Amino acid sequence: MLFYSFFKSLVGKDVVIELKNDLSISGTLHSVDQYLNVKLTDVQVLDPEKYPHIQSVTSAFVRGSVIRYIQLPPDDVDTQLLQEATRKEITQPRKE
Amino acid sequence: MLPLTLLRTAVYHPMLVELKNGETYNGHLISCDNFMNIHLRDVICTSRDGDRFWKIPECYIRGNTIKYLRLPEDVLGLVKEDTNEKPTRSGPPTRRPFRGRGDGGRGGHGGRSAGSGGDHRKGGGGGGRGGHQGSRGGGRGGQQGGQLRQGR
Amino acid sequence: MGDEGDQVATTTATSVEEPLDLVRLSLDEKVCVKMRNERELRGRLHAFDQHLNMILGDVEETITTIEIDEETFEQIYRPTKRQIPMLFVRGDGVILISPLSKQS
Amino acid sequence: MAQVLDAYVNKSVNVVTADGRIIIGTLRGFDQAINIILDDSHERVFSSTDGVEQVLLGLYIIRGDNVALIGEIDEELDKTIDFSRIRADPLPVAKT
Repeated sequence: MLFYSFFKSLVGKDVVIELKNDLSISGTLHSVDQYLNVKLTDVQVLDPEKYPHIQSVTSAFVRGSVIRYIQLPPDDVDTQLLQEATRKEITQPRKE
Repeated sequence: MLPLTLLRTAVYHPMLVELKNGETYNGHLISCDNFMNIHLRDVICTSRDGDRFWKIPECYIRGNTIKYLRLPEDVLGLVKEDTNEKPTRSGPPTRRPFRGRGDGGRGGHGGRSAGSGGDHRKGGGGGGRGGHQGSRGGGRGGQQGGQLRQGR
Repeated sequence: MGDEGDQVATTTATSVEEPLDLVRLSLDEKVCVKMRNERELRGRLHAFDQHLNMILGDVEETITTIEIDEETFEQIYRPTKRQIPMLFVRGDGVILISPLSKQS
Repeated sequence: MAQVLDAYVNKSVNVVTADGRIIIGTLRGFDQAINIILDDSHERVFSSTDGVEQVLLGLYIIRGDNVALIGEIDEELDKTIDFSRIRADPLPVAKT
Protein backbone atom coordinates (compact mmCIF):
# COMPACT_ATOMS: atom_id res chain seq x y z
CA MET A 1 0.00 0.00 0.00
CA LEU A 2 3.00 2.28 0.54
CA PHE A 3 3.55 3.11 -3.16
CA TYR A 4 -0.18 3.28 -3.84
CA SER A 5 -0.51 6.05 -1.23
CA PHE A 6 2.71 7.68 -2.45
CA PHE A 7 1.47 7.90 -6.04
CA LYS A 8 -1.93 9.16 -4.89
CA SER A 9 -0.04 12.07 -3.32
CA LEU A 10 1.55 12.81 -6.72
CA VAL A 11 -1.72 13.08 -8.68
CA GLY A 12 -1.65 16.23 -10.80
CA LYS A 13 2.13 16.20 -11.11
CA ASP A 14 4.06 15.62 -14.36
CA VAL A 15 5.95 12.32 -14.63
CA VAL A 16 7.76 10.29 -17.30
CA ILE A 17 6.86 6.60 -17.55
CA GLU A 18 9.40 4.27 -19.17
CA LEU A 19 7.82 1.01 -20.28
CA LYS A 20 9.55 -2.34 -20.58
CA ASN A 21 9.26 -2.06 -24.38
CA ASP A 22 11.51 1.04 -24.06
CA LEU A 23 8.69 3.45 -24.98
CA SER A 24 8.85 6.54 -22.74
CA ILE A 25 5.85 8.82 -22.35
CA SER A 26 5.41 12.00 -20.32
CA GLY A 27 2.13 13.24 -18.92
CA THR A 28 0.18 14.37 -15.89
CA LEU A 29 -0.56 11.69 -13.34
CA HIS A 30 -4.37 11.41 -13.27
CA SER A 31 -4.96 8.33 -11.14
CA VAL A 32 -3.40 5.14 -9.76
CA ASP A 33 -4.76 1.86 -8.34
CA GLN A 34 -3.55 -0.87 -5.96
CA TYR A 35 -1.87 -2.79 -8.82
CA LEU A 36 0.02 0.47 -9.58
CA ASN A 37 -1.82 0.73 -12.90
CA VAL A 38 -1.64 4.39 -13.80
CA LYS A 39 -3.57 6.84 -15.96
CA LEU A 40 -1.85 9.84 -17.57
CA THR A 41 -3.43 12.83 -19.29
CA ASP A 42 -1.72 15.20 -21.79
CA VAL A 43 0.36 12.25 -22.97
CA GLN A 44 3.42 12.93 -25.13
CA VAL A 45 5.92 10.44 -26.49
CA LEU A 46 9.50 11.42 -25.66
CA ASP A 47 10.97 10.20 -28.97
CA PRO A 48 8.11 10.65 -31.51
CA GLU A 49 10.41 9.92 -34.45
CA LYS A 50 11.23 6.46 -33.24
CA TYR A 51 7.84 5.81 -31.62
CA PRO A 52 5.03 7.14 -33.85
CA HIS A 53 2.84 4.22 -32.76
CA ILE A 54 0.59 6.21 -30.41
CA GLN A 55 0.78 9.63 -32.05
CA SER A 56 -2.95 10.38 -31.72
CA VAL A 57 -3.25 9.30 -28.08
CA THR A 58 -3.94 12.12 -25.64
CA SER A 59 -4.65 10.19 -22.43
CA ALA A 60 -3.63 6.65 -21.55
CA PHE A 61 -4.11 3.89 -19.03
CA VAL A 62 -0.79 2.09 -18.40
CA ARG A 63 -0.71 -1.39 -16.83
CA GLY A 64 1.55 -1.54 -13.76
CA SER A 65 3.28 -4.74 -14.83
CA VAL A 66 4.72 -3.21 -18.02
CA ILE A 67 6.26 -0.21 -16.23
CA ARG A 68 10.05 -0.26 -15.79
CA TYR A 69 10.56 3.22 -14.27
CA ILE A 70 8.62 6.34 -13.43
CA GLN A 71 10.72 9.51 -13.37
CA LEU A 72 9.40 11.83 -10.66
CA PRO A 73 9.66 15.62 -10.07
CA PRO A 74 12.26 15.72 -7.21
CA ASP A 75 10.75 18.75 -5.46
CA ASP A 76 7.42 16.93 -5.03
CA VAL A 77 8.97 13.96 -3.23
CA ASP A 78 9.37 14.12 0.58
CA THR A 79 12.22 11.66 1.07
CA GLN A 80 12.08 11.95 4.87
CA LEU A 81 8.42 10.93 4.92
CA LEU A 82 9.11 8.05 2.49
CA GLN A 83 11.88 6.62 4.68
CA GLU A 84 9.70 6.74 7.80
CA ALA A 85 6.77 5.15 5.96
CA THR A 86 9.08 2.41 4.68
CA ARG A 87 10.41 1.65 8.17
CA LYS A 88 6.88 1.46 9.52
CA GLU A 89 5.56 -0.74 6.73
CA ILE A 90 8.54 -3.12 6.70
CA THR A 91 8.44 -3.92 10.42
CA GLN A 92 4.91 -5.30 10.06
CA PRO A 93 4.31 -5.89 6.34
CA ARG A 94 2.50 -9.17 6.93
CA LYS A 95 -0.30 -7.35 8.76
CA GLU A 96 -1.54 -5.79 5.46
CA MET B 1 -19.90 -5.65 -20.49
CA LEU B 2 -17.61 -8.20 -18.90
CA PRO B 3 -15.22 -10.01 -21.28
CA LEU B 4 -16.01 -13.35 -19.63
CA THR B 5 -19.73 -12.73 -20.22
CA LEU B 6 -18.99 -12.24 -23.91
CA LEU B 7 -16.87 -15.41 -23.90
CA ARG B 8 -19.68 -17.44 -22.33
CA THR B 9 -22.05 -16.13 -24.99
CA ALA B 10 -19.58 -17.29 -27.64
CA VAL B 11 -20.02 -20.96 -26.59
CA TYR B 12 -20.56 -23.21 -29.65
CA HIS B 13 -19.26 -20.47 -31.93
CA PRO B 14 -16.04 -20.74 -34.00
CA MET B 15 -13.12 -18.66 -32.77
CA LEU B 16 -9.38 -18.10 -33.06
CA VAL B 17 -7.18 -18.20 -29.96
CA GLU B 18 -3.54 -17.05 -29.96
CA LEU B 19 -1.33 -18.23 -27.11
CA LYS B 20 1.63 -16.47 -25.56
CA ASN B 21 3.95 -18.89 -27.42
CA GLY B 22 2.57 -17.64 -30.74
CA GLU B 23 0.57 -20.75 -31.69
CA THR B 24 -2.99 -20.18 -32.91
CA TYR B 25 -5.94 -22.51 -32.35
CA ASN B 26 -9.05 -22.36 -34.57
CA GLY B 27 -12.04 -24.25 -33.26
CA HIS B 28 -15.47 -24.19 -31.69
CA LEU B 29 -15.73 -23.13 -28.05
CA ILE B 30 -17.36 -25.87 -26.00
CA SER B 31 -16.93 -24.42 -22.51
CA CYS B 32 -15.02 -21.81 -20.51
CA ASP B 33 -14.63 -20.73 -16.89
CA ASN B 34 -13.79 -17.61 -14.90
CA PHE B 35 -10.06 -18.17 -15.28
CA MET B 36 -10.55 -18.08 -19.07
CA ASN B 37 -9.64 -21.80 -19.28
CA ILE B 38 -11.33 -23.00 -22.47
CA HIS B 39 -12.34 -26.26 -24.12
CA LEU B 40 -12.33 -26.29 -27.95
CA ARG B 41 -13.59 -28.87 -30.48
CA ASP B 42 -12.65 -29.56 -34.18
CA VAL B 43 -9.45 -27.62 -33.70
CA ILE B 44 -6.76 -26.65 -36.22
CA CYS B 45 -3.52 -25.65 -34.47
CA THR B 46 -1.08 -23.48 -36.42
CA SER B 47 2.58 -23.29 -35.40
CA ARG B 48 4.18 -20.00 -34.38
CA ASP B 49 5.69 -19.34 -37.83
CA GLY B 50 2.54 -20.54 -39.56
CA ASP B 51 4.20 -23.36 -41.53
CA ARG B 52 2.93 -26.42 -39.64
CA PHE B 53 -0.64 -27.44 -38.90
CA TRP B 54 -2.25 -30.06 -36.65
CA LYS B 55 -5.84 -31.28 -36.59
CA ILE B 56 -7.00 -31.85 -33.00
CA PRO B 57 -10.49 -33.25 -32.31
CA GLU B 58 -10.66 -31.66 -28.88
CA CYS B 59 -8.38 -29.63 -26.57
CA TYR B 60 -8.33 -27.80 -23.24
CA ILE B 61 -6.35 -24.52 -23.03
CA ARG B 62 -5.30 -23.00 -19.70
CA GLY B 63 -6.45 -19.36 -19.42
CA ASN B 64 -3.17 -17.77 -18.45
CA THR B 65 -1.44 -18.97 -21.61
CA ILE B 66 -3.87 -17.01 -23.81
CA LYS B 67 -2.82 -13.78 -25.53
CA TYR B 68 -6.17 -13.00 -27.18
CA LEU B 69 -9.34 -14.51 -28.68
CA ARG B 70 -10.93 -13.49 -31.96
CA LEU B 71 -14.69 -14.05 -32.07
CA PRO B 72 -17.25 -13.81 -34.88
CA GLU B 73 -18.67 -10.26 -35.01
CA ASP B 74 -22.23 -11.37 -34.43
CA VAL B 75 -21.51 -12.75 -30.95
CA LEU B 76 -21.54 -9.18 -29.62
CA GLY B 77 -25.10 -8.78 -30.93
CA LEU B 78 -26.07 -12.05 -29.23
CA VAL B 79 -24.94 -10.73 -25.86
CA LYS B 80 -26.96 -7.51 -26.23
CA GLU B 81 -30.03 -9.63 -27.03
CA ASP B 82 -29.39 -11.75 -23.95
CA THR B 83 -29.02 -9.00 -21.40
CA ASN B 84 -32.15 -7.19 -22.62
CA GLU B 85 -34.27 -10.27 -22.15
CA LYS B 86 -33.28 -11.15 -18.59
CA PRO B 87 -30.91 -8.80 -16.74
CA THR B 88 -28.56 -11.39 -15.24
CA ARG B 89 -26.37 -8.65 -13.79
CA SER B 90 -26.65 -9.91 -10.20
CA GLY B 91 -28.09 -12.94 -8.43
CA PRO B 92 -27.38 -16.58 -9.34
CA PRO B 93 -26.50 -17.06 -13.05
CA THR B 94 -29.62 -18.50 -14.73
CA ARG B 95 -28.99 -21.51 -17.07
CA ARG B 96 -29.56 -19.89 -20.50
CA PRO B 97 -31.10 -22.37 -22.96
CA PHE B 98 -28.69 -23.47 -25.71
CA ARG B 99 -28.66 -20.67 -28.36
CA GLY B 100 -26.88 -22.66 -31.08
CA ARG B 101 -27.76 -21.59 -34.64
CA GLY B 102 -28.45 -24.01 -37.43
CA ASP B 103 -25.67 -23.19 -39.91
CA GLY B 104 -22.73 -23.06 -37.53
CA GLY B 105 -21.77 -19.52 -38.53
CA ARG B 106 -19.77 -18.09 -41.46
CA GLY B 107 -16.27 -19.42 -42.08
CA GLY B 108 -14.12 -16.33 -41.98
CA HIS B 109 -12.04 -17.82 -39.16
CA GLY B 110 -10.10 -20.46 -40.99
CA GLY B 111 -11.01 -24.08 -40.39
CA ARG B 112 -14.19 -25.71 -41.66
CA SER B 113 -17.14 -24.47 -39.65
CA ALA B 114 -19.02 -27.71 -39.06
CA GLY B 115 -22.77 -27.33 -38.81
CA SER B 116 -23.59 -27.02 -35.12
CA GLY B 117 -26.75 -29.01 -35.46
CA GLY B 118 -24.99 -31.89 -33.67
CA ASP B 119 -25.27 -32.66 -29.99
CA HIS B 120 -27.23 -29.96 -28.21
CA ARG B 121 -25.43 -30.45 -24.91
CA LYS B 122 -26.53 -28.08 -22.15
CA GLY B 123 -24.58 -24.80 -22.22
CA GLY B 124 -21.22 -25.46 -20.48
CA GLY B 125 -19.09 -22.81 -18.87
CA GLY B 126 -18.42 -22.11 -15.20
CA GLY B 127 -21.45 -20.80 -13.37
CA GLY B 128 -21.75 -19.92 -9.72
CA ARG B 129 -18.79 -17.67 -8.83
CA GLY B 130 -18.79 -14.00 -9.74
CA GLY B 131 -17.41 -12.83 -13.06
CA HIS B 132 -14.17 -11.12 -12.02
CA GLN B 133 -11.01 -13.13 -11.49
CA GLY B 134 -10.01 -13.36 -7.82
CA SER B 135 -6.81 -11.36 -7.34
CA ARG B 136 -3.91 -13.16 -5.68
CA GLY B 137 -2.08 -11.18 -3.03
CA GLY B 138 1.71 -10.78 -3.18
CA GLY B 139 3.56 -10.93 -6.49
CA ARG B 140 5.03 -7.77 -8.05
CA GLY B 141 2.96 -4.80 -7.09
CA GLY B 142 0.02 -7.14 -6.54
CA GLN B 143 -0.84 -9.67 -9.19
CA GLN B 144 -3.95 -9.40 -11.28
CA GLY B 145 -5.78 -12.55 -12.41
CA GLY B 146 -6.75 -15.46 -10.21
CA GLN B 147 -4.95 -18.71 -10.91
CA LEU B 148 -1.87 -19.56 -8.84
CA ARG B 149 1.20 -19.04 -11.02
CA GLN B 150 3.88 -21.78 -11.02
CA GLY B 151 6.84 -19.35 -10.99
CA ARG B 152 8.07 -17.29 -14.00
CA MET C 1 -7.32 4.47 27.76
CA GLY C 2 -5.62 1.17 26.75
CA ASP C 3 -2.61 0.34 28.91
CA GLU C 4 0.69 1.37 27.39
CA GLY C 5 2.48 -1.67 28.80
CA ASP C 6 2.22 -4.23 26.01
CA GLN C 7 5.20 -3.68 23.75
CA VAL C 8 4.84 -5.34 20.36
CA ALA C 9 8.07 -7.27 19.66
CA THR C 10 9.52 -5.34 16.73
CA THR C 11 12.73 -5.93 14.87
CA THR C 12 15.28 -3.60 16.42
CA ALA C 13 16.61 -1.07 13.93
CA THR C 14 19.92 -2.86 13.30
CA SER C 15 19.12 -6.62 13.49
CA VAL C 16 18.91 -8.54 10.21
CA GLU C 17 16.43 -11.33 10.62
CA GLU C 18 15.41 -11.68 7.02
CA PRO C 19 16.96 -10.51 3.76
CA LEU C 20 14.66 -7.50 3.48
CA ASP C 21 16.13 -6.19 6.74
CA LEU C 22 19.48 -5.83 4.97
CA VAL C 23 17.78 -3.57 2.45
CA ARG C 24 16.18 -1.65 5.34
CA LEU C 25 19.66 -0.94 6.69
CA SER C 26 20.43 0.81 3.40
CA LEU C 27 17.58 3.31 3.71
CA ASP C 28 18.90 6.83 3.05
CA GLU C 29 22.20 5.25 1.94
CA LYS C 30 23.73 4.82 -1.53
CA VAL C 31 22.91 1.45 -3.08
CA CYS C 32 23.68 -0.40 -6.29
CA VAL C 33 20.73 -2.13 -7.96
CA LYS C 34 21.36 -4.76 -10.63
CA MET C 35 18.40 -4.94 -13.05
CA ARG C 36 17.44 -7.28 -15.85
CA ASN C 37 18.32 -6.31 -19.45
CA GLU C 38 21.93 -5.42 -18.56
CA ARG C 39 20.96 -2.35 -16.51
CA GLU C 40 22.45 -1.06 -13.27
CA LEU C 41 21.30 1.77 -11.02
CA ARG C 42 23.27 3.64 -8.37
CA GLY C 43 21.43 6.03 -6.11
CA ARG C 44 20.13 6.87 -2.64
CA LEU C 45 17.43 4.49 -1.39
CA HIS C 46 14.38 6.40 -0.09
CA ALA C 47 11.68 3.69 -0.07
CA PHE C 48 10.99 0.05 -0.92
CA ASP C 49 8.34 -2.66 -0.36
CA GLN C 50 8.26 -6.45 -0.29
CA HIS C 51 8.06 -6.57 -4.11
CA LEU C 52 11.32 -4.54 -4.23
CA ASN C 53 9.49 -1.62 -5.80
CA MET C 54 11.79 1.29 -4.87
CA ILE C 55 12.24 5.06 -4.90
CA LEU C 56 15.84 6.11 -5.60
CA GLY C 57 17.32 9.63 -5.57
CA ASP C 58 20.24 11.13 -7.57
CA VAL C 59 20.34 8.03 -9.77
CA GLU C 60 22.96 7.06 -12.32
CA GLU C 61 21.67 4.37 -14.71
CA THR C 62 24.19 2.34 -16.71
CA ILE C 63 22.96 0.26 -19.67
CA THR C 64 25.57 -2.12 -21.02
CA THR C 65 25.10 -3.08 -24.66
CA ILE C 66 27.16 -5.82 -26.26
CA GLU C 67 28.23 -5.20 -29.85
CA ILE C 68 30.02 -7.71 -32.05
CA ASP C 69 32.91 -6.22 -34.06
CA GLU C 70 32.18 -7.28 -37.67
CA GLU C 71 35.77 -8.18 -38.54
CA THR C 72 37.14 -9.69 -35.39
CA PHE C 73 33.80 -10.96 -34.00
CA GLU C 74 35.07 -9.72 -30.68
CA GLN C 75 32.41 -8.69 -28.15
CA ILE C 76 32.53 -5.00 -27.24
CA TYR C 77 30.81 -3.96 -24.00
CA ARG C 78 29.54 -0.40 -24.46
CA PRO C 79 28.08 1.27 -21.35
CA THR C 80 25.66 4.20 -21.80
CA LYS C 81 24.93 6.30 -18.70
CA ARG C 82 22.00 8.49 -17.73
CA GLN C 83 21.35 10.72 -14.68
CA ILE C 84 17.86 10.84 -13.15
CA PRO C 85 17.11 13.02 -10.08
CA MET C 86 14.21 10.96 -8.63
CA LEU C 87 13.09 7.54 -9.82
CA PHE C 88 10.44 4.90 -9.05
CA VAL C 89 11.71 1.42 -9.96
CA ARG C 90 9.28 -1.47 -10.41
CA GLY C 91 10.35 -4.47 -8.39
CA ASP C 92 9.85 -7.23 -10.97
CA GLY C 93 12.93 -6.05 -12.91
CA VAL C 94 15.28 -6.12 -9.89
CA ILE C 95 17.89 -8.87 -9.60
CA LEU C 96 20.06 -7.64 -6.73
CA ILE C 97 20.52 -4.75 -4.31
CA SER C 98 23.85 -4.14 -2.57
CA PRO C 99 24.89 -1.38 -0.15
CA LEU C 100 27.35 1.02 -1.74
CA SER C 101 28.27 3.23 1.21
CA LYS C 102 31.11 0.96 2.46
CA GLN C 103 32.90 0.13 -0.81
CA SER C 104 33.04 3.32 -2.99
CA MET D 1 -9.50 2.21 -11.57
CA ALA D 2 -12.80 1.04 -12.99
CA GLN D 3 -13.94 4.59 -13.50
CA VAL D 4 -10.82 5.29 -15.57
CA LEU D 5 -11.58 2.59 -18.11
CA ASP D 6 -15.29 3.33 -17.88
CA ALA D 7 -14.45 6.69 -19.41
CA TYR D 8 -13.06 4.88 -22.48
CA VAL D 9 -16.00 2.49 -23.03
CA ASN D 10 -17.60 2.87 -26.49
CA LYS D 11 -14.71 5.15 -27.45
CA SER D 12 -12.02 4.51 -30.05
CA VAL D 13 -8.86 3.31 -28.29
CA ASN D 14 -5.28 2.44 -29.29
CA VAL D 15 -4.18 -0.68 -27.44
CA VAL D 16 -0.46 -1.45 -27.17
CA THR D 17 -0.09 -5.13 -26.33
CA ALA D 18 2.76 -6.68 -24.36
CA ASP D 19 3.95 -8.47 -27.52
CA GLY D 20 4.34 -5.10 -29.25
CA ARG D 21 1.22 -4.93 -31.45
CA ILE D 22 -0.85 -1.79 -32.03
CA ILE D 23 -4.58 -2.60 -32.15
CA ILE D 24 -7.20 0.11 -32.77
CA GLY D 25 -10.83 -0.57 -31.88
CA THR D 26 -13.90 0.43 -29.90
CA LEU D 27 -13.68 -0.55 -26.24
CA ARG D 28 -16.87 -2.46 -25.39
CA GLY D 29 -15.95 -3.84 -21.98
CA PHE D 30 -13.26 -4.71 -19.44
CA ASP D 31 -12.86 -6.38 -16.04
CA GLN D 32 -10.58 -6.04 -13.03
CA ALA D 33 -7.86 -8.14 -14.62
CA ILE D 34 -7.89 -5.63 -17.54
CA ASN D 35 -9.22 -8.28 -19.95
CA ILE D 36 -10.80 -6.09 -22.63
CA ILE D 37 -13.38 -6.39 -25.44
CA LEU D 38 -12.44 -4.55 -28.65
CA ASP D 39 -15.02 -4.22 -31.43
CA ASP D 40 -14.39 -3.41 -35.15
CA SER D 41 -10.68 -3.63 -34.42
CA HIS D 42 -7.77 -3.40 -36.83
CA GLU D 43 -4.04 -3.76 -36.34
CA ARG D 44 -1.54 -1.11 -37.46
CA VAL D 45 1.60 -2.91 -38.58
CA PHE D 46 4.64 -0.61 -38.64
CA SER D 47 7.66 -1.15 -40.85
CA SER D 48 10.95 0.71 -41.30
CA THR D 49 10.85 0.22 -45.08
CA ASP D 50 7.25 0.91 -46.10
CA GLY D 51 4.12 2.65 -44.76
CA VAL D 52 1.80 1.45 -42.01
CA GLU D 53 -0.32 -1.55 -43.00
CA GLN D 54 -3.83 -1.78 -41.55
CA VAL D 55 -5.15 -5.34 -40.99
CA LEU D 56 -8.88 -5.71 -40.24
CA LEU D 57 -9.54 -8.01 -37.27
CA GLY D 58 -13.11 -7.58 -35.95
CA LEU D 59 -14.21 -8.64 -32.43
CA TYR D 60 -11.43 -9.29 -29.90
CA ILE D 61 -11.05 -10.29 -26.28
CA ILE D 62 -7.50 -9.37 -25.25
CA ARG D 63 -6.29 -10.97 -22.03
CA GLY D 64 -5.24 -8.49 -19.31
CA ASP D 65 -1.67 -9.72 -18.91
CA ASN D 66 -1.14 -9.08 -22.63
CA VAL D 67 -2.31 -5.45 -22.38
CA ALA D 68 0.47 -2.85 -21.95
CA LEU D 69 -1.33 0.44 -22.61
CA ILE D 70 -4.84 1.59 -23.54
CA GLY D 71 -4.79 5.05 -25.12
CA GLU D 72 -7.81 7.23 -25.83
CA ILE D 73 -7.60 8.32 -29.45
CA ASP D 74 -8.14 11.96 -30.43
CA GLU D 75 -10.11 11.22 -33.63
CA GLU D 76 -9.40 14.61 -35.22
CA LEU D 77 -5.67 14.19 -34.68
CA ASP D 78 -5.78 10.61 -35.94
CA LYS D 79 -7.38 11.66 -39.23
CA THR D 80 -4.55 14.10 -39.95
CA ILE D 81 -1.89 11.35 -39.91
CA ASP D 82 -0.60 10.12 -43.29
CA PHE D 83 0.14 6.50 -42.40
CA SER D 84 1.63 5.74 -45.80
CA ARG D 85 4.58 8.04 -45.03
CA ILE D 86 5.34 6.75 -41.51
CA ARG D 87 8.46 4.61 -41.17
CA ALA D 88 9.21 2.95 -37.82
CA ASP D 89 10.15 -0.41 -36.41
CA PRO D 90 7.40 -2.38 -34.69
CA LEU D 91 7.47 -2.01 -30.91
CA PRO D 92 9.60 -4.61 -29.10
CA VAL D 93 8.05 -7.09 -26.67
CA ALA D 94 7.47 -5.50 -23.25
CA LYS D 95 9.46 -8.11 -21.33
CA THR D 96 10.91 -7.25 -17.91
